[in-house]
Amino acid sequence: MDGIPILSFITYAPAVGAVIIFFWPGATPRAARWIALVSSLVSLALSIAMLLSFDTSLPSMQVSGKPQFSEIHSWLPAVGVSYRLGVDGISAVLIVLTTLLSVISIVASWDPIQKRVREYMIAMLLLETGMLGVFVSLDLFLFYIFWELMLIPMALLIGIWGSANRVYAAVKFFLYTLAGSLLMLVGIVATYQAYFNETGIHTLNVLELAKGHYSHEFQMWVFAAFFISFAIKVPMWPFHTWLPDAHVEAPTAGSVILAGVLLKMGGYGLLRFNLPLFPEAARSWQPYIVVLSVIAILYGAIVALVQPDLKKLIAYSSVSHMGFVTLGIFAFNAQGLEGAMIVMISHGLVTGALFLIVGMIYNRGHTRLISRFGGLATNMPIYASFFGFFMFASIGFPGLSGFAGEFLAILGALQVYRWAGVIALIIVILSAWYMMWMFQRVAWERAPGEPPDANDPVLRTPIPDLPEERLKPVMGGSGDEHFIDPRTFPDINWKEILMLTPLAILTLWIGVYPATFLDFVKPALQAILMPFGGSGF
Amino acid sequence: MSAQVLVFDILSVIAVLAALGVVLARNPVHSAVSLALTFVNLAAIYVILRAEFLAVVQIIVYTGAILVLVLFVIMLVHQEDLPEFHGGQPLQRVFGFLVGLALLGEVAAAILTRTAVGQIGPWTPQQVAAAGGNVQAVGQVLYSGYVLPIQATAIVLLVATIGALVLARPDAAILPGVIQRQVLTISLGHPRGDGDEEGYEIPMLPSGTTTKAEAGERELVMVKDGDEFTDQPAWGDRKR
Amino acid sequence: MADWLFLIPLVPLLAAVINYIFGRWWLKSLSSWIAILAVGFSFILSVVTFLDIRSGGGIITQHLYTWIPAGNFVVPVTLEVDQLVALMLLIVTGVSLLVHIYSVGYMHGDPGFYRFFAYLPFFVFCMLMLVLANNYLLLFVFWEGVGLCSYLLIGFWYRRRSAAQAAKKAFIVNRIGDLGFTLAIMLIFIHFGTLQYADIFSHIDTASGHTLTIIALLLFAGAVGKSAQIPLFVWLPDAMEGPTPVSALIHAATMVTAGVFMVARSYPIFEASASAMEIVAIVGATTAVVAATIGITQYDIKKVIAYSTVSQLGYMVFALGVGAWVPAIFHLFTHAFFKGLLFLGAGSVIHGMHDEQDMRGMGNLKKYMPVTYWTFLAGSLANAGLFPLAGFWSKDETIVSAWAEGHPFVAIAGLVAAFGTALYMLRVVYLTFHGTERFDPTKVHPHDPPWSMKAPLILLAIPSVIAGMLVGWPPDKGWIHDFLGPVFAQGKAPVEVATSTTVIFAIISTLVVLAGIGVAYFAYVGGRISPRQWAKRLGPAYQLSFDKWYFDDVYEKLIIHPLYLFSVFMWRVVDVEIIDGTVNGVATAVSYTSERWRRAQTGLVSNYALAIGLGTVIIIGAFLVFGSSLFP
Amino acid sequence: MSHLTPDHFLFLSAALFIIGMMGVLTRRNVLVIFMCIELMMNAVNVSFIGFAWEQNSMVGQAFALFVIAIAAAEAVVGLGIIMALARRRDTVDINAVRDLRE
Amino acid sequence: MALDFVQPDWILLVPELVLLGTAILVLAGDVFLPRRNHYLLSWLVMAGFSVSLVSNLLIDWGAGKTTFSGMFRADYFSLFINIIVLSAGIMSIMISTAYVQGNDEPGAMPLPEYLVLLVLSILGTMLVGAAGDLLMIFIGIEMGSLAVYVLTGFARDRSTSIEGALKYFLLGAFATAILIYGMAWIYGATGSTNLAEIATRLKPMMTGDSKIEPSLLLALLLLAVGLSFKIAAVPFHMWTPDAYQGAPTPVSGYMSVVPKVAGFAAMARILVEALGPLSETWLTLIAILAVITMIYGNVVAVAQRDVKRMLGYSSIGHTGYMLVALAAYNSTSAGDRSVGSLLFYLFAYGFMNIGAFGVVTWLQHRGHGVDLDDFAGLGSRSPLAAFAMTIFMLSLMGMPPLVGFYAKYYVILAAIQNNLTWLAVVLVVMSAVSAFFYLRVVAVMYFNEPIRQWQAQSTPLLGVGLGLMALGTVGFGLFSGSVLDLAQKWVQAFT
Repeated sequence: MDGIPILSFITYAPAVGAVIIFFWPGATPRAARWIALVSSLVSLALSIAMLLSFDTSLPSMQVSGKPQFSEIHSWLPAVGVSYRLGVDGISAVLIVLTTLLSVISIVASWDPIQKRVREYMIAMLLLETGMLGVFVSLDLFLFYIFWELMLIPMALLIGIWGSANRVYAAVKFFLYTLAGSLLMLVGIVATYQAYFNETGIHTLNVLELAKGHYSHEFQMWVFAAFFISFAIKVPMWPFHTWLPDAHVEAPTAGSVILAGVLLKMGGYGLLRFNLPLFPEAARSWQPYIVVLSVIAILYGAIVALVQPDLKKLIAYSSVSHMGFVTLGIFAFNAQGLEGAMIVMISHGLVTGALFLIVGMIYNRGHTRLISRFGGLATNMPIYASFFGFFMFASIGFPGLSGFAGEFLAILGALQVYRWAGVIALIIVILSAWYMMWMFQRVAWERAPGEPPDANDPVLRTPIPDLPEERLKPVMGGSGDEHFIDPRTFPDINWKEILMLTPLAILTLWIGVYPATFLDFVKPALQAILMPFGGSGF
Repeated sequence: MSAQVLVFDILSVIAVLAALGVVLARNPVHSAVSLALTFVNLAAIYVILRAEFLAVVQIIVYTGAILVLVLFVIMLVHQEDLPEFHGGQPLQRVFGFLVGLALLGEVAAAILTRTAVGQIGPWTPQQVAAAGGNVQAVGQVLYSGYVLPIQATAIVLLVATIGALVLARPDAAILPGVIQRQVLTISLGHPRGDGDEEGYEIPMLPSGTTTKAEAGERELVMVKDGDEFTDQPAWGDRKR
Repeated sequence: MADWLFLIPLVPLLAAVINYIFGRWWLKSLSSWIAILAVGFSFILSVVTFLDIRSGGGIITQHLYTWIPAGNFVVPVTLEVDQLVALMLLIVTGVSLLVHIYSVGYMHGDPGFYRFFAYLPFFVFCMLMLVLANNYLLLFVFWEGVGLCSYLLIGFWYRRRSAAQAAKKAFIVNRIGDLGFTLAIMLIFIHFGTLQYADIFSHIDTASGHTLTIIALLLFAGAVGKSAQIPLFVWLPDAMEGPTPVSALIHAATMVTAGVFMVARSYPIFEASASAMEIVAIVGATTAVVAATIGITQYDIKKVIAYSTVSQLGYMVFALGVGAWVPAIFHLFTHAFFKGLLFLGAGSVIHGMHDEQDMRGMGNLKKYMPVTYWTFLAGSLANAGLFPLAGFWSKDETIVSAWAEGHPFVAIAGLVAAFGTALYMLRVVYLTFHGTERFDPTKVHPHDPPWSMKAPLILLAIPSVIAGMLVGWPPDKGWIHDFLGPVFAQGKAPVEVATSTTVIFAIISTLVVLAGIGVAYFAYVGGRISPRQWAKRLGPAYQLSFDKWYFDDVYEKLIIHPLYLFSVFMWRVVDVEIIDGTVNGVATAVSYTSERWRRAQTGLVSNYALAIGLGTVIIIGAFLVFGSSLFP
Repeated sequence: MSHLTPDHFLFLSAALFIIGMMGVLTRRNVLVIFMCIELMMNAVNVSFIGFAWEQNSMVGQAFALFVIAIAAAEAVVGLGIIMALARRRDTVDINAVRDLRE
Repeated sequence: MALDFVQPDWILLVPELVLLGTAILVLAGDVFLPRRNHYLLSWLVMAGFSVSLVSNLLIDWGAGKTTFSGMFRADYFSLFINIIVLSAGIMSIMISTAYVQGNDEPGAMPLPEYLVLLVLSILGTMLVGAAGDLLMIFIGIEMGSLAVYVLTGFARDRSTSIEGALKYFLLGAFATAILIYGMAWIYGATGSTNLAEIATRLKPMMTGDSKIEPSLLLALLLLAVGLSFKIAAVPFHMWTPDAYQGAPTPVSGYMSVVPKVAGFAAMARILVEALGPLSETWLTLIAILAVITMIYGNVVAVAQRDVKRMLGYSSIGHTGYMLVALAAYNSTSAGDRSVGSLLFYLFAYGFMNIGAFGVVTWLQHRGHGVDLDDFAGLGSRSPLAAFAMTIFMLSLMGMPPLVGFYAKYYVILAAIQNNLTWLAVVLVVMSAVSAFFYLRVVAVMYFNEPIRQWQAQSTPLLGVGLGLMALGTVGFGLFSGSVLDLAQKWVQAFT
């Protein structure tokens, strides 16, 4: 594939679609959907082709300095900025995740989005371009551009097509992430300048900058600047509060993308920038970050236990899951890093799927309140099967994608900080608890208002529902003014099955045979670990 | 030489006192007259400072043109009896006074410790005399080194002229065609100012007259304030 | 042989997948046959394997692929069969097959029929993989897998809230044990660098005793969860919400013994730590007694048998604790038959009584369902440990071993529990099958089940009666000791038990069992003892037993409710008020500042000019006073 | 009091400048404020001319000439604005003109 | 002494002369053209600006020639200022023609006079950029300012317009007095008003670690204050919101850019070129001003609901960012990005800010006001206008890949290069605050439903202008390299 700028094609294919929709005044909603689908499918196909031709036997770009599918064009030479694309295993895998979830998101918005479809699809496609750009760029400046580029379409998706409290959520999401990334901007410039002072070379090439020798104090500050930005994206406790709001208010596809890809960028950023550029600072910050990660893991789960809102519950569970990513990364050993990688991918698939699943019943019932559902397994057996499958995947059930990741992340942490691993392990109880409780109330038992089984010896409810009047202010308008009996919901249709099936297959595949996927990331992780002694490889 | 100093000092004191008069006089006309006194004194000081041409310019332009202009305006606009130093913002006055004093102190410090003196130029009194006097000397300088500023100043004056025209010309003079389409407002409620004071009443028209007849072809709208009614939304105006 | 080992678990898996995907619309009742054929196939292969092992004696392994290659953390998917595994294969596939056959009748007409026959083979798959695994992580995977099956099957009738709750409870309580198990696996990896049994056991002396104690205890924590020991046994009685065949297979015969299997599998680790062994023994003995006492007072027929299961598991565990590995497995072996039988019998009763489970609503069923009665009686007596039924041999061996290994109190606890066992088992028999009908025979027509259900009962009754004698004779030196000997060869040799001791204990335990039977007889048939009066007389003790020693209430009050309050606190106060409050507070602060500062813009030119003047004065003053170096 | 020193005119200039400034800061009549600004400009001229006198330079005088010219231009525009204001609002009280604020 | 008048190098003044000619033509057109054809004069002026822009090619800027006895300099700095103000002029004409000519304000506004004032104020700003003497700076600033005072009061039937003009004028004149007082003191201390000469005379005074002479300090600070007023730095900014709010909207757009350019050009000329030897002192001052300006402008803008006033405060904030660039001045070494980034920022600011005011104008044409509510639902009612406004707002916010981001990036680069990381941090924190109010406009446009009545109206020139500005905001970001290189040549100008 030499000579073909495949990464650019992958990245800009959605943008081209967006431009076509934008400038074609006669585009009907139907046409807009098809254009969006086709352009994102093109991107997906290209990215799969890219992944298939990715050479896992080559040493990682951090070692060889030669990224695969590299594209370099001079751009702003005076300030060291160049158009520099390239991938290693980590980004290659994440690119495919992104393109896949984008296609699924577009399909997921096919019917539910009926308002301003053209704009919606434009935002969706631009968002995809932004996300892909983040993963392919190797120039810090370019990276930052794509990084910020994602914000606007995402904020619009939440703010226009979201539910009741959407404006607050959109603005909060935007400001929160922007505030974080602006500090990163200072960090980028500072790194550039420090490297220039050391070597006299103007460059923002990540691979080049990683060769610099920065003073410890400098590293500490700049590491923090980068880290806060990524920590907000991850989102790490206590920078997580934008997430529940954003998830709850976003349309289904927005939640899928948000959980599936956007959160991964935090982890990706840590792997791509923080660790290679500032290894000494990473080591110094390690204990604090590990503490925060452990807090995030437990905190997310504990708060998720009492959420009355489906999306909020999953959002808090995301906080918990993503805690494993940071925990694993900052273990600085092979198990931790591979665990973090698996968790990222797995969380993308599983939480994405869970949001789709929630979206499906939201479309039917127009509410996200758990207490408005019940007994769905009776009239929606296929739906319940998928729900159960992904619920177990989310719990970290062995044989599904999450387990290996969480296990390895904790194993990695355990080797560094015994206590961190032990405390983080409590999650195996809590995650099962909140997920199963949700599943029980939504898919099992009976619909609200349905009389109970005559000879059901009603047991105590371990965790009672919050009283209705206390829910109201929290829920704002979750749209339960007109309650629709869940017994009338039809089972999911072929389109919805089509969305969930690839995710399910991948979840199972990674769970059963993670080696396919670990082969891709191994050289890259190995290279990242080198400044840390590369323990474990 | 001490006579020169004495004269300078006397003129200075008068100038300063007159300047104080500008600030302190209740009546703007008095202020203007005081200002004229200051200007004249300064012109005299310019003579002492070997700037005869400027002294003349000072008299002609400032006293002759600007001040007269100011006086005209004072006459044109309606003067209210503003309780200048009573009421209003006492804090503002105190602060204004203090700021002045502080700045005076700072400038005085700069003056008293001043050591940086610019290069002595070529225009000694002898040189000026050789050139034929101050006017000739100024002329030489202006028409050798200051050609561009003179042209530029001309443009500035052009700007000022156009500006004054735009601002002060009556509407009818600018765009006769447009006026008919405008709805004019006649503020009857407040003959002066737009203060919120009570006490003004909208005068009733004498019985037997119709507004239509009084207003001629124009539509008559009664409002309390000129800004209250326009035929367009009040751009940028704060709605209260 | 090794080449097709993977077929043993794989075939049930395929059956499960086929049934789940196609069962609802296409296969319908056909799904049961697919499942039975698959499990039958596995059973045949298991028999072949067993014979192979018995004759060859070698260990069969089959490497399939490498699951997780993360640095030096390599987890292969490798199947391995030794004598212990061969025996387990036999038990699992055998009991499973019978339960499958039984279920065809039992589940007939249930809307979730296909689902049932998808879950059940899937369970078989998981259970087989669990025993076949050659490393801890793979074992753990299917350890969780059987947990999943348990969850799905307990919650099979998910529309009942109690079933849903019980399923969740079972899974979560198991997870508590799994927490320890996971940690143990991680520690094993950290200390030994591998997770394969063989490699670990051959390097057991490289780890310090302290470490091994911790690992052993954490492993045991997993077993406590899965094998329903104190303090985590609370899920098992609730698990009776599931269909009765499930209770028979999963919650009696196979899954719950996985903990015992795992501890036995890890015996080198346990043997290296005396204190861990001590704790195992104490936990097991306590569980045996406590569960037995609870069983005496329950009225739900399945609950009684469930507590009996807990109690019997206690026997196995304390046998493990005293180092009596073979007796523990022996008891596991016999228990699988008679407890499976008991549950299936109970299932017959419930089936015949139209889903009535309360024994107070039964009586004199002997008349209506004789086959059930006799098989049930056989199972009960085997469970009670009456000579010469199966339970007698294995239970006696555990008690004797405890005594011989120097744990007299454990042995005594075993005897006490044996008395209780006899009492509650016969209580069940008498309340259910004897006496007078306490139901309305005009409305309820109890009857023996169809042959598909009767046959498994009979087929299980046979080994319940004779299996102990066959493999356990002579006591402590029987065939099973010979067969399993190589598995536990690495540990210290079991203490030689004098024949006299064996005999004395046999007599004592027989007397104890007879006493129990006697008490039950006088209380429920003879009428010499009034249970009601005794209950009143014992007062708090009775209440303690009736309320299951308040375990559930304590957990509810001490853990669940505080956790709920804590969660609400974390959400409402910490998350919303403090963290989000801070974030919003920043925004509010900016807005507030903005509102305050904009007032500086008064609209008065004088003020504006003053600002300019003041600014000028301050700047000039500052620079005059401080010079140009206000800051470096 | 022997010679005319730069301090003389500098103090004169400063005094006038600051009196003018105080007038700007304290007066309410727009016209008076305007006159005070003119006063400040004159004060600057005194400085320029004085410096020119001190340094035997014509630059200061030339500069002062331009200041006068520009001041005249400013006067025209300023008075134009004041006229427009007076016509529109019928007031010259600067404190009455505060529709735009905050 | 004979009159030694040297023939000036007229070629250097061609851009300025073109503008002067344009102004004269427009005045003539006022007289000879019928009123309904006055719009042709707009085209004339745009043509004049374009010709002037192109005529810059005639000049060899690299030579840094001076003419008129050093009064006028033609160097890369003045070239860049020319480019900024001329393009800003074209954009201003595009957004204002319909507004001024039409009936969008109470009372009518004469277009020819408007155009002349606009042209001449741009001419004044160009003179400031090319000034070689304090006097030229003074005259240039006055030429620009006087025109803008009048333009502010151009809607003279609306009292707020006059009020804005009055405030601007009084305070402007006050500041001018302070400015020239500073000039007088500089003259007193150095004996010259020529910028280059001042620098050469100051150099020996500042040798060693001698403390700065108080009178020089006074001069420096008075100058700084006078110029700070022009660029609206806190606390000399107070006229800004009132004048912006009062002025006719296109004028607000114009005056947010061109007078600011004049102020910054004067600042660069005076502080960097003439008072470069005193840089240690004024850098401190500029840094302080930058911090308080950024904080005040951005924070107060948060509370504004009037979009014009909000943009006024935001322009104060942007002044702060630009001051950061100036505060990063180190020396005229080739690598110093301070003034280069300042110039680029001004360039970028022209596109995005005039564009933002252009959209406000566009809305006013359609019967809307300037309140935040007037933007409600614009996203669904007129997607293109909303899209343009979004681009401008995001660019002002500093979102990549728009030009505002690049401008901010270069400023941060300059700041960090000269060890002013703390200033850069303040800058980005305040950018985050600024996102708060810029985003609110975007949010209102897209997330709210329309409230106001809609009057359909056709404003093709304005539409095209907005399109061009949006394009420029995007394009000059992505292809900022050549523009930046040109701005970076300021180093050659000042050495």
